[in-house]
Order: sequence, then structure tokens, then C-alpha cells
Amino acid sequence: MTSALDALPVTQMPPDGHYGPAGKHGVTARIFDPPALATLAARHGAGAALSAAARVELGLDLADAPRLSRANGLTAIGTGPGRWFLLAEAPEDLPAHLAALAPHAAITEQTDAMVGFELSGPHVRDLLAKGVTVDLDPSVFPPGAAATSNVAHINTSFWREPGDERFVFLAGRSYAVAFARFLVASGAAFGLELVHRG
Amino acid sequence: MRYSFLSLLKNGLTGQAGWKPAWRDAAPKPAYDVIIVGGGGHGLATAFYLASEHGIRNIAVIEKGHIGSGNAGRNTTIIRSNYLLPGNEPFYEWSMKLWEGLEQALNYNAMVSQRGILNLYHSDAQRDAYARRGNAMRLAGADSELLDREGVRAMYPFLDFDNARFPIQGGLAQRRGGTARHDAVVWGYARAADQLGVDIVQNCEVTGFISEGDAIVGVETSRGAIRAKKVGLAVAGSSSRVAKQAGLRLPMESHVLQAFVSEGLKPVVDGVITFGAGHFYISQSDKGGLVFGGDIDGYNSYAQRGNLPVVEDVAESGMALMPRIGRLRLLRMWGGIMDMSMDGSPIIDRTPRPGLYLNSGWCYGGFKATPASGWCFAHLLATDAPHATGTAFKLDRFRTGHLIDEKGVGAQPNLH
Amino acid sequence: MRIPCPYCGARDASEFAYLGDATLTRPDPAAPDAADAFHDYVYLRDNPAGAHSEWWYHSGGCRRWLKVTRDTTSHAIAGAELAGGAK
Amino acid sequence: MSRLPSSGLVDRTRPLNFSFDGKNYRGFAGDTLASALLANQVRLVGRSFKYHRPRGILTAGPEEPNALVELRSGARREPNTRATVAELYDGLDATSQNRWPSLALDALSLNGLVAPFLGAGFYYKTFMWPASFWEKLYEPVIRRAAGLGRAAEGEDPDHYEKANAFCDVLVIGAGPAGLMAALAAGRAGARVILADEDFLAGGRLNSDVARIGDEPGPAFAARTVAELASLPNVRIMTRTSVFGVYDGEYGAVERVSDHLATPAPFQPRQLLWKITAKRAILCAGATERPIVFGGNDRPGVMLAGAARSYANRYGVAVGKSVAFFANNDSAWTSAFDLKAAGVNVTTLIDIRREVAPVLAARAKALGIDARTDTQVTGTTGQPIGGGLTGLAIRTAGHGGRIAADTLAMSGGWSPSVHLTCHHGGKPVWRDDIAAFVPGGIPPGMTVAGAARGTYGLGDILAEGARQGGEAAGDLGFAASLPALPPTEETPAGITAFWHVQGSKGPAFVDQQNDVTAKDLGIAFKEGFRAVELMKRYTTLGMATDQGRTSNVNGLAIMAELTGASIMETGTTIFRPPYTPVSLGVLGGHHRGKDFRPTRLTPTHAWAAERGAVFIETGPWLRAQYFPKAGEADWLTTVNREVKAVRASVGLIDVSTFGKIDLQGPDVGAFLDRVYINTFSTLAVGKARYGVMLREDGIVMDDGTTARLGPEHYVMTTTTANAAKVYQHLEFCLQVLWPELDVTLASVSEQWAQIAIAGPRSREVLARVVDAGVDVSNEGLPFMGAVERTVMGGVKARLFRLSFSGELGYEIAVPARQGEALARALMAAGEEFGITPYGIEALGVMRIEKGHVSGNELSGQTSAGDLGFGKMASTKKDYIGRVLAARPGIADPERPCLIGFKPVDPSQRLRAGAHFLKLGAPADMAHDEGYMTSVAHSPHLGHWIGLGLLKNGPQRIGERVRAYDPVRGNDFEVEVCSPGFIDPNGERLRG
Repeated sequence: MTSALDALPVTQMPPDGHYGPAGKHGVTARIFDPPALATLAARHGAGAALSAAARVELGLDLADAPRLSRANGLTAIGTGPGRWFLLAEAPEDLPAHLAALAPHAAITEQTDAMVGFELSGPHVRDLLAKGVTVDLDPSVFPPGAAATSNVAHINTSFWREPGDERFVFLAGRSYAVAFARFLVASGAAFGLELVHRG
Repeated sequence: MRYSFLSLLKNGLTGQAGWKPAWRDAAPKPAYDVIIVGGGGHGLATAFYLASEHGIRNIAVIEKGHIGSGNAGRNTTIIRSNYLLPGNEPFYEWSMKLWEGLEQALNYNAMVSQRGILNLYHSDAQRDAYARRGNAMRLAGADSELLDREGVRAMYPFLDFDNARFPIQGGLAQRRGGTARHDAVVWGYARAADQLGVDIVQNCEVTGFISEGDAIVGVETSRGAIRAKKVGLAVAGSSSRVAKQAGLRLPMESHVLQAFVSEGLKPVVDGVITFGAGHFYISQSDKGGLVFGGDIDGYNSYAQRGNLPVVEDVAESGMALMPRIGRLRLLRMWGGIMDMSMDGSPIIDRTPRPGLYLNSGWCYGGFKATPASGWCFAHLLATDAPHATGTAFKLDRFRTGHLIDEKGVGAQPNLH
Repeated sequence: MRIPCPYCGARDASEFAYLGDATLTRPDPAAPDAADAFHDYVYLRDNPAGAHSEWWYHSGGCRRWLKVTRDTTSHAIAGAELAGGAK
Repeated sequence: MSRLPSSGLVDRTRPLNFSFDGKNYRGFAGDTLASALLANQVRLVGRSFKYHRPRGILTAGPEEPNALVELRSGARREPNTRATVAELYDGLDATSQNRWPSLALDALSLNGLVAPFLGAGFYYKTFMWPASFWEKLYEPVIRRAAGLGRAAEGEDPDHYEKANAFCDVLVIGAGPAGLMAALAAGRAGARVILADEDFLAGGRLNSDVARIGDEPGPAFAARTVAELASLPNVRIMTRTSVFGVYDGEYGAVERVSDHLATPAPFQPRQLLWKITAKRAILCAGATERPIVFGGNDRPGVMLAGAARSYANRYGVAVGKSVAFFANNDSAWTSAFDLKAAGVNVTTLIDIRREVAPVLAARAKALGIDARTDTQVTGTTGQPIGGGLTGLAIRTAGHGGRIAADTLAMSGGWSPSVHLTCHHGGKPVWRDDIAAFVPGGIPPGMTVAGAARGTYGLGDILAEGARQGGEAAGDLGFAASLPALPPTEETPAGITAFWHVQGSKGPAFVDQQNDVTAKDLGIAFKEGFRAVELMKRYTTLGMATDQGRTSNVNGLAIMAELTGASIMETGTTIFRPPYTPVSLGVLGGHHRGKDFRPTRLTPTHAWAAERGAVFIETGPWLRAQYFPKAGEADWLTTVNREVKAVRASVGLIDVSTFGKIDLQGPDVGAFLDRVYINTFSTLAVGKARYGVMLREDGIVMDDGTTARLGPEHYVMTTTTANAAKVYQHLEFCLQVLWPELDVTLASVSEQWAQIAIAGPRSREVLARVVDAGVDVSNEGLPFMGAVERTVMGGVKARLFRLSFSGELGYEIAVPARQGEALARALMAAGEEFGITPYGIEALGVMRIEKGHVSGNELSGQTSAGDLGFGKMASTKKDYIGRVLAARPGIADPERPCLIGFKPVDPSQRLRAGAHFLKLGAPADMAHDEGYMTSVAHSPHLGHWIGLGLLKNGPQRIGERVRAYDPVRGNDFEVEVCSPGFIDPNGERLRG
């Protein structure tokens, strides 16, 4: 029950546009489909071999931590011990691309599983404070930091992009509208611009 | 002293000078026929029924603090007999019958108030489950009614019927359900038991058991050793701790349940309402406070306090059900330690130690059970046989597989 | 209550699922006393007032089972470790 | 008007209009409703709970027991709002409560006449005769008379939000100690949150106006706040009450919009802050106590410190003729301040024989009649409204009278220790200041200033600064303490004193709940002497003010009665919330449709476009059925859908099932341990139905699991148990059998899955698969499972499965392709009249086939109960095997799954009906089970059911009674095989 949500049905993605007081532009949310996404889970005792293979084959430093590593158009996001999301910059057959890692890891196609939300703007952390239970202060959650956590009853994985105040969230596709509603409910006070990207 | 119109009039005219203590603050004697450990509602009711129904009057109720300082004074005061399973329902219906005559039995106004309880359902499957339950209640001689959405609306038009995430489809009503004033239940049983000669010994903590061979023949306490032919435990969330002193490991975990009361208001909610799409139940006390609660916090605890996530969950559920309560204020919250058994149902049984009897496992439903729990435990202590309505509450049912699992969640106490 | 997940960092307990006593070991199902042993394993608990070793599943985070040591009288958490060690 | 000419912090350039009980008044920005009412000489503000006694304004803060109003109206009505903290805004509309017909003339004030009969515990001793009269007569009358304000009249139109904050140091209270603590920690570089419930930071500095350095208190406060505001690492949160100390976090409410008529667009009314702080410094100050004496509740009797606040902060004279009554020095300073502000202070009454000479001298200099060794023994008042007109006093045994319209009293100060007790800490009594100070303090918290019993202003500033610096230092910040300016000190002597013996008229301890000293005497006589019992028996301290002004007096009086010390008597337990918190803010935006997230299936938009009716299924919205124009009711629609499937072909989105990919060399062995049946022998390209148990031997879930490769399986779970099963599998892998090399990945969101069923389904499938994909009976046999492509290169998983009993397939494609697949299937099936169907039709068909579902997987049924006994492997161990063998679980007498049909085919079966043997009485002893699921079978033309019946499978052909009194049904049904259609499964394999 939020004035910004009153007229929006829970069954449809809120339309692109401005939510909140005219003239206020606190947060921009870009909703996107990941070009290609997979989960990578190290096989039993194969963590070291997997890291080595990732370094050799992909030039990617797979940190076993909730952090971002990025190389050659691939971003790895640590989601659990020995587990990562691998996100590609452009559409591709990720399991095929990652085939060299297959001896050391279970690779699972997830391109359609998640919807991305890229959030930026001067009030992005004020908005996120309304749902994220992780401290996002740059001293604690610097660029490149990642987390998997529940936000407003919705499980998400997210990270902070290098550079300006920019965060990317991945939410399960069935929850995409619900997550967008959280953004509208929490962001309208600061002025929220919702746009679909690609 | 009997409470009567005359005694009230006399004291009103004499500046309330003539009242006597409602119960004696007894010192422990060296020995009793029966010692009940635990001066909550269940322990005091047990003593009262032992004295009044079985003629055993050489009884002590020993309590580590003051009577009623545990869950008896920390619950949401709901009484009902809307259980599902044959092991439970006849017992709770017997309890309801005892509630219905309680004040006259005790000469104490415990404000037993049968303003009804309504369990809402929000799906066809839930409706079917409530029909099954309502029919089971009828089979046990209890009252139940299955209402549709309009039936619910007629009772509580202010619930959210139009914009709910989980629309209300109807409800299972038990008109004889309601509430009782929890403290008064404790005081009423204490006073009535005291008048039958029961010693109520406060500030007396059990520190050990006196054994002769396998048999338990008394308790060591902070006020000295007290011997007894039989010792009954009715210590709720402390069951595991006390039983451990007798070398017993119980099918039990202690969990914290929070409860809440709002500022006083003119009447809003007449009976008890429980939400079916979340953990939330609410009623309004005679003083005007909305009394409500939700789920247990879900982790082992002896701390008598909980945390914000459950508070938030309760408030979210409350607002989803009754969006007009948004501007009402929560006045107090507190926590009690629940004796969560492994199948969600109680134990009233002998233990492997002769002379030691157990009354436990009330989960977060112990208040409504108070009279029948006392009745059945007294019956067991007096006769060494279970009362007809409590035969299923065996300690060895986990070994035999005769579980009484109302919720169907298995051996996980935090889910019951 | 914030649980120090070894992988994710301190997180609110609400994003975990609780299972309870982590000192128990699943008995040998082939042992002659398996019926009794499974009864004890599934149903009997020490339920201590004080230090308690307990399973929490980080369902909202790394999806690992953690063995958490927590005081049931104060809720103070002494530590948490991943079940079975990190892969 | 009683606005003083110059003093105060209100903004006299910003007048605000407001109304109380329909009458219009004017105040200023910076006023509370209470200060504005006093400025307008409104002294009668409320009625008490029990006796409906007229009451005025006792305090100037959140401890107010009397001046409670209904603020706003209609759906925004806020009952029991303290006028003393309600910030004035233009157009504020308040109404007095708990009175009828009017505040001045309240009918229920007649209760006062029978007060001698209504002492503590009265209710417990009466209303029992006759028994039936309680609910019919007594209780309704009591309920109507009880309560205070009225709840809002409709759905709360405002919205609420929640937020999380993290900091190094949380400072609670922005008075002198808090400001210095925040300054010390903030300057050191720590992340600081400074929270104060007031709308103006400064605490008592704004009311006491003692000089600090060369400036008055308010100026010092404002300057310090300005510096704090300039520090990027410090966040100042006014209008924010920290209400609870939880494990590792603090709960706080920010009243974002309560000082406005309505919240600004898109702004919440209030915001719940959950603050994680490494350290907290409690600087909550102290609360003044009343003195208990006869008639101490009249409008015009108030706390001395409150009178001082009204004069200094709000520029309001609380009366025309003000007397003071005290046992301590602070009241004297208050009196001097009032006098200095221009208020007519006539008399200073102190119970002490002697006071500090400096105080006596100053009183004399100001022309105040100071009377020591004197007590107030009674009050007189106006006949209507009860406002104070005079005092009866007693000096060394001699009586006297004093005229006064206001009495400012002080029994001393109680440190606000509340938050220190939220983890069970018990306050400790200090005789020297006659007050409880913090005992056990929650981890990470320290206490500074008056909340710790430190009363000298210089000491308070120093303590705050020191603790702020130490907190920052502990966390690794280099702290240098702020300079401490010289302060103007006032004496703080006190002689403990609680109530005036032998005073006239009821002497109130708890003014809101009307608990008198005499009630405590009754509690004592009847044995309710432990503080918790006393509290519960008398209701002392249980009102909306949470006993802030009454608890200590109450237990001190009980201590006198019992002869125990106050420390021995102990105090009641302070629990959250520190001040009452609205339920709306605790719920945040999770209400209405946003109570919980809604999960949408990949084909939701397509189904909506086709006119589907949706139904909540756990978090999901699923298509329930697809009505066509002209169909009379849902049953007509569902019958059509079922018939269409059985006659030709239909489709349904089954994406909501849980889907888990399992990879690794040990998957087969693992599945053998979690399912009762065997999966290690499953051939690649095949699927198998499996049942898993809990360790206690009861069925947990069922579903099909397919083997896509030698080391790759995909499991499906029921919609309801998807998360539970995943968690269970992870437990098995991480805790029970870490040696197994198996990894799990939930792919529930990745794959849209659509089932097509019916004799033409193969033909439909053949049209959507890519060239070369063989879906013939040989290429994709029953229970086949393969990875192929569809719709021109779209990766797909094809399963030949059936829940409906017809030839059927499930096709999984990446979720974004789900809608396209639905459309492609519709196009491919057009010539066969392909029919979309919903979960109702699905349910009908599975019941016709005798398949179990959620109603049977109740968590109470064993594999044997559901007819899966023979599936269980005897060659291996699996979760639940051992305990499933217990006699109570393995008992052949348990109710087992079987089918039912009505003897009279026109009868409608109902799930939830219980089974009784024909002729058996309807009681629990003869209960033989219950109906779990029912459906109208269009194929058979009558209702059919599944149920659990004792010895069910042995009773086929027997008639039993389906007893359903809650719906008025009681008729005979015949036990039959649960396979109502195609019992040999020929359609499936065709």
C-alpha cells in the first residue's frame, strides 16, 4: 500500500517512466535481461583445479568470496563457497564457452532464470536501505563487493559496480515484478526513473 | 473467605480493610504425598484437582519464583477446542467444558469469555483442511461452523476482503471459544487449592531429586530437601532442565514465543480471529488492549525475549488482515519459553523413573489446556492411569510411532 | 540476531532456516539397535540452557549449512562454521 | 492567553491554527499540542480510564499519563495520542476521549461515587452470579466502558516503510550527554547515528536553559547540532524513537510525517529503522516522578520539570498562581526559572526540614514563600472540570490552606533505564539519588548522563564526551575529546519521599489506570506483594504511559508496606517498546497485495490474455481455469477442459514445480539414499517417479526425476515443497554425506515447463520440435526424458510424463521462451481444438487417475498409507526407512488411500468429510478416516473422491458414511479403486 503503487497491478511490470515528485531524480533503475548467465559450482575437492583452469582458459580470477571478478567479457560473482554466477556481456552459449571448466565444475545454464536491475543515482543507497539488510557503505561494501541476500522477501544476488554509485541486482524471473514494485515503493520518495534496457 | 455480594459490600463500606491473602505464602514441610514442581496454571490446577477430585490434600506446589510468573502470565489468553486429531480433540473439549464451569468451581472470576474464535481460510485446500477439523470437532462433541466469505464478512466487516494478497474465502468458527483472564486463572486456582489445604511454596527452586534406587522420592530445593511419594513436573519451558536432574532426556526443545498488546481502545474486535495466510491471531481484552501474537522465533531459547523479524512478520500479517489497525500502537511485547515437543502435542505420562511424572510439551497452546491438563495430570498422579481424554499423550509414542502431529511437519519443534 | 556466516558475513537470522541440535550424528542404519538409535537421534534433545551447537541453513545467502555455537540464555553467538568444510 | 512575553523556542512568527473538541485555537511552530493548549488556558484535557476523573496535563514528554487525545479523524484517527509530544501543525484537529457526552460533563464519572467498592481486584471477586450473566450482561458493559480512544474508522490511508542502517556508534538521545558523545565519536571519524524522539535536539538543554560556557543551553545545543550536521559521517535523526534493543540490532521509528496534516506525496507516514550498531551510548535522560497525595490528579497538578519546560522551551505560563511541592532541589531551580520567566510562583513546599541555604536565600530574594517540613495533604477544585483551586497543607502537624491554580510537584528523577533492561538487565537502586540506575546492560551498550544517574550538567557533558570517545577508540578511531566548557551547576539534593500519609481523597500512583495508594494496600493485604503480582493485580504501570511516572512510586509504597528495601522489592521488567509503536510502521509496505511477493509464471500474460481466472497457490498466481463466454459456472468450464484433454489435447503451465539439476558421479547413489525407490539404475534418457520421506518415516514429497546424462539428473518437486526439498538435499549432502560428489542447482526459474496431455498430444508435440527430433512411441517412450530443440533451435527438455493419465508430455524451454512455446503449442494444436486448462482441471484428472497431491501429502501420511509401500526398496537404506518401521507408522490398520463414489450419484462429495461405518455412532471412537480430495468427473458423470480409510484397500465395494456436519452432509459412499479412469494405464503408454 504505497501511493506510487496504488494503481499498478501486481501482475504486470510497472511501466517505464518517472515515479515520485516531479523534478526529483534520485534513482534510475534499468531493468535488463542478462545476455548470458550460468552457475558454476566446483566439484568435490576441485576448487583449486577450477581456479587454475579459469585463470588459464578464461583469464578470470575466481575469488572464492562474495566478490566480483571480471575479464574478457565475463563477470564472475561469488554466491557461495565454490559457487559463482558467470555473467557474459553479450549473448552467447555460456556452457559451451565454459566447457574447459566442466571437468572441475557443474555448469548450469541460468540465462533465463534471472532478471537484472541496474540501479544508480544519488539516492540509490537510500532506496536500497529500505530492503537490503547488508551494510552498503563503501567502507564495508566497496566497488566489486557482492552479496546474496533477501530483499523485501525476495532472494537476490547483487554487487556494486566499480566507479560511481551503481549496483546491479539479479532477481528470479518469477519475482521480477515484485522486485520492481519494491523499487517503486521505496524509490518514489526520492524520484525514481524506471527504464527497460535491451 | 468466600467472595460474595455480601463480602464485597462489607469491604466496600469498611475501606476494603477486611480482605485476607488470597493464598498462604507457605513454607515447605519436610514431606508431602505429592509435590508438583511448577506454580503455573497447570501445576496449580493439578494441585486443585488432586485435592478436590481425588481427596489428596497433603500437597505442595513449589515454584522457583512467584506463581504465574512463567507462561501462565505471558500468553494471549485464548481458549478453544478446535483440534484435529483424535489424540488431542477430546482432551481440549474436556478442557473447554471445565472452562465453562471454572468460575463457580473456583469462586473466582477468571473472566472466561466465550465470544468465539474464527480461523480464516484462504484457499480450497485450507477450506478442506478446516472442514476435516470442524467435522472432527463435531465427532468429539465440540461445536464448529464452517463459514463462507460472506459469513466471515458478517462477523468482521472490517477485514481486508477487497485488496488482500491471499483473499479470505471463509473461516472455521467455534462460538464457544474465546478468552480468559490469564492471571486470574492462576490466582483462582491458587486460592482454591490453598483453601483445600495445598501448600503453595514460592521462591523455591528445584536443584535436584532425591532417589531411592530408580525411584524418585523427593526433591532438593533452594529451601531444603522435601520428600514426597510422587513428584509431578509441570514446568513448561524448563522441562528439559529439570528432567535432566533426574537423568532424563526429553523429546523437547525450548523456544521463545513473543506476544503483544496494544494500547487500550474502545471495542474493535469482539472474538478471536486467526489469519490463515500468515502467523497472526488477535483478540481484545476487556480492558481494551488488542492482544495478538504470531509464530515462535524458531530457535532454541531460554531468554524470554525475541527479535524483530517475528515482530515485523506479526505486524505485516496484522496489517494484511485488518488494515485499519495501522495507527494503533503496540504497547508491550514479551517472550515466553515454550516447551516445544517433537510432534507438537503434549506429554502427560509417567517417566522411566518411578515416582516421577511429567506434564510437558504444550508448545504454544498450553493456556487453553490449563484445566484439563490439571485434571488429567491429577488423575494420573492419583491413579497411576491416564485419564480417558489424555491416553494418547504418552512419552514413548515417539518410540512407537503413535505421533500426534497436527501440523504434519514432523520432528522439528520450531515448525510446530 | 545476526549470524556470522563464514562466507557471506554477518546476516540477519531471518534469512536462515533453523534445524536445531548439531551435536547429533545420524546412526548406522544397519546396526542392530538402529531403531532405538534413530529414535534418540530424531527425537531426543539435550536442549541446554547455555552453549548450544545448532544447524542453520543460509537459504537466503550462500545456501550452506552452518554449525553455529550460540548461548540459548543470551543469544550471544560464539562462532559459526560451514558444514563439512568448504569445497 | 498565557503565553509569556519573550521566553521560549517557539517561532512566534509562525502562528498555527488548531482545534480541540471542536473549538479553534492558535499556537506557534515549535509548540506541542499540550503547550499550545496550556497557552490557551485549556487545562481539562482528558478523562481517566477507570473512574473517568477529569485530568489535565501532567508532563511535557512521552511519560504523559493523562493528556491523551484522539488526533486527526476518520481513517487517520490516532487514539491515545499524548498531547505532550504531538507536534503542532496548522489545522491540527484533536478530540478528547473516554468521555460522554462531553469532556466537562462525563456520565461515567459517576463511577467515582462507587469507587470505594471498585478497589484493586474487584472484578475477580464478582460478576459470577448467575454464571450466564458474564457474557450477556456484565462483560459487554465493562468492555464498552473500558478502553480509551476509538480506533480509526477504516483502512489506514497512509503508507509506511522500513529501512536498515549501520553505524559504528549509535547515540540514543540528543540531550547534553548525547550531543557530546556524538561529537566525540563523530570528530574521531566513526560512523555515528544520533537519534532523538523529540523534534528538537537538545533534550533538557532546551528546558533547563542552564548556561554552558558563555551561552545558554539551547544555543549550545543548536551550535553542537550544527557541527554534527556538518560531519559527513554523522547522521542526526530527530523525531526518531529507539524503542527496542534486540540481538545485534536496535529498533527505531522515525515519525517522518506526523508533524504534518497528511504526509507529502510519496512520503511514508513513519519509517521503521533497524539499526545495526557496533556500539550504543544510551543518553535517554531521566523522568520526573510525581508525589502521591490525596487529590494529586486534578487538572493543574503537574510535574515541576514540565512546568519549567513550558516556561523555558514553549514560553507558556502553566498557571496564574503556581505552588511547588517537592522533596528535592531540582524543583527549586524549576520554581526559580518560572519566576524568572515571569510566572507568578507563590509558594515552595518541601517535605525536607532543611534545604541548602543557597536555595532558601534565592527563594527569599525572588519573593517566593518557601515552606519546609511541609506536605500537601489535599486539594480543592472547581465543581465542573475539577481544576485546581487550592491546597491543604500540613507543616509540622499543623494544617493550613493555600490558594493556587497550579501545583508543580517533584518526587525526584528516575533515570530512563528502559533500554538497558531489554536483554533482561535488572536496574540497581541507589539510595543517594533515590533512583534506579542501570544494572546489567546489553552487550555493546554504555550509558551516560542522567540515564545513568549523573545529574550535574558538567558531569553529564564530560561523561557523554568520554563515552563517545571511548566507543570510537574501541573501534580503532583516534579520538580526541571535545573541550568541556564551564557549566552553571545547580544543587541536586534529595530526600526519598513517596506519599503523604493521611492525606484526603484518593491518592493516585498510576493516574491513567486510576491505581491509588489504597489499591496497593489491598494488594498487600491479599498477598499480591511480589512486584509483578502487584502490577498485574492492581494494573499499576500497565497503561499507555507504561508506568513511567508510577512504577517507582508504586514499588516504593509496596516496599514500605512489606518492610523490605526498594532493592529487595525489585522493579518490574521493562520490555520493548520504549514508547508505543504503530502497527503500521512495523508492517511497512508489506500489506494489501504487497503483503508477500507475487510470483508469476512464464505464461502469465498469455493466460491473462486468454481470460484465465487466477488463483493464489502459495506465492504463485496460477491459472485456475479458462472460462469461455456463456459458461454458467466454473464447473462447466472445468468439465469442458477435462473432456477436451481426454478427447483430444490440452495444455497447462507446470513451471511452478521445483526443478533441481543434480550433477556429479555420485548422484545416483545420492538419490538412492533420499528416495525410497532406486535411481542409480535409471537409464540415461529415462525418468522415474520417486517418493522421499522425512527421517521420521513420513512422506516429505514426490515427483519425477530424470537422468539426462551419466552424471546429470533433474529432479522435480511439488510446487509447495520446492524450497524445503532443496534445503533437505543440501543438508544430506553437506551434513550427512559430505563424501558424495554431487552438486545441486535450482533451475526452477530457468525453465518454463508446459504439459500437453491428451490423445493428440504427440501430434502437437511433433509440430513444435525441430526437424529430426523423434517423438514417436519408440523415439520418446513412456517416461522418456531427452534434451532436444524446439521452435527452431530453442533448447528444450522433453519428458513423456503424465499427471492426467492421458498420453502426455512436458516440455521445458528457457523461461523467456515459455510464452512463445504456449503460443506455438496453441497454433500446432489448433486443428485438434487444443484447450488450455487450469489447475482445477488438472486436479480433476489426477483424482480420476488416483494420483496423490498436496491434500494427501499432508505430512501425516506414510508411504504405506498412500499405496507406495511396494515402491520402497528393501535392498538399501534411505532417509526415513528405519523409523517408518515403527509399529505406529507401519500399522496396517492405519487409514490408507482409496477411492470413493457416492451411492446416490447426484450427491456432491466434499473433502474433509469423515468416514464412519454404517450404523456406527458419530463419535471420535468410530472415526475411520476422511476424504482428502474430491472432483466432479465429467467422464463418469458424478463426483468422485480420494480418501484415507482404515484398511481402505481391503474394503472395496463396502459402503461407508461420509459424515460432514459442518456442511450439513451425511450420506453413503462406496469404497472403490482409486483409479477411476484407465486403471491399467493403456492411454499413457499408447
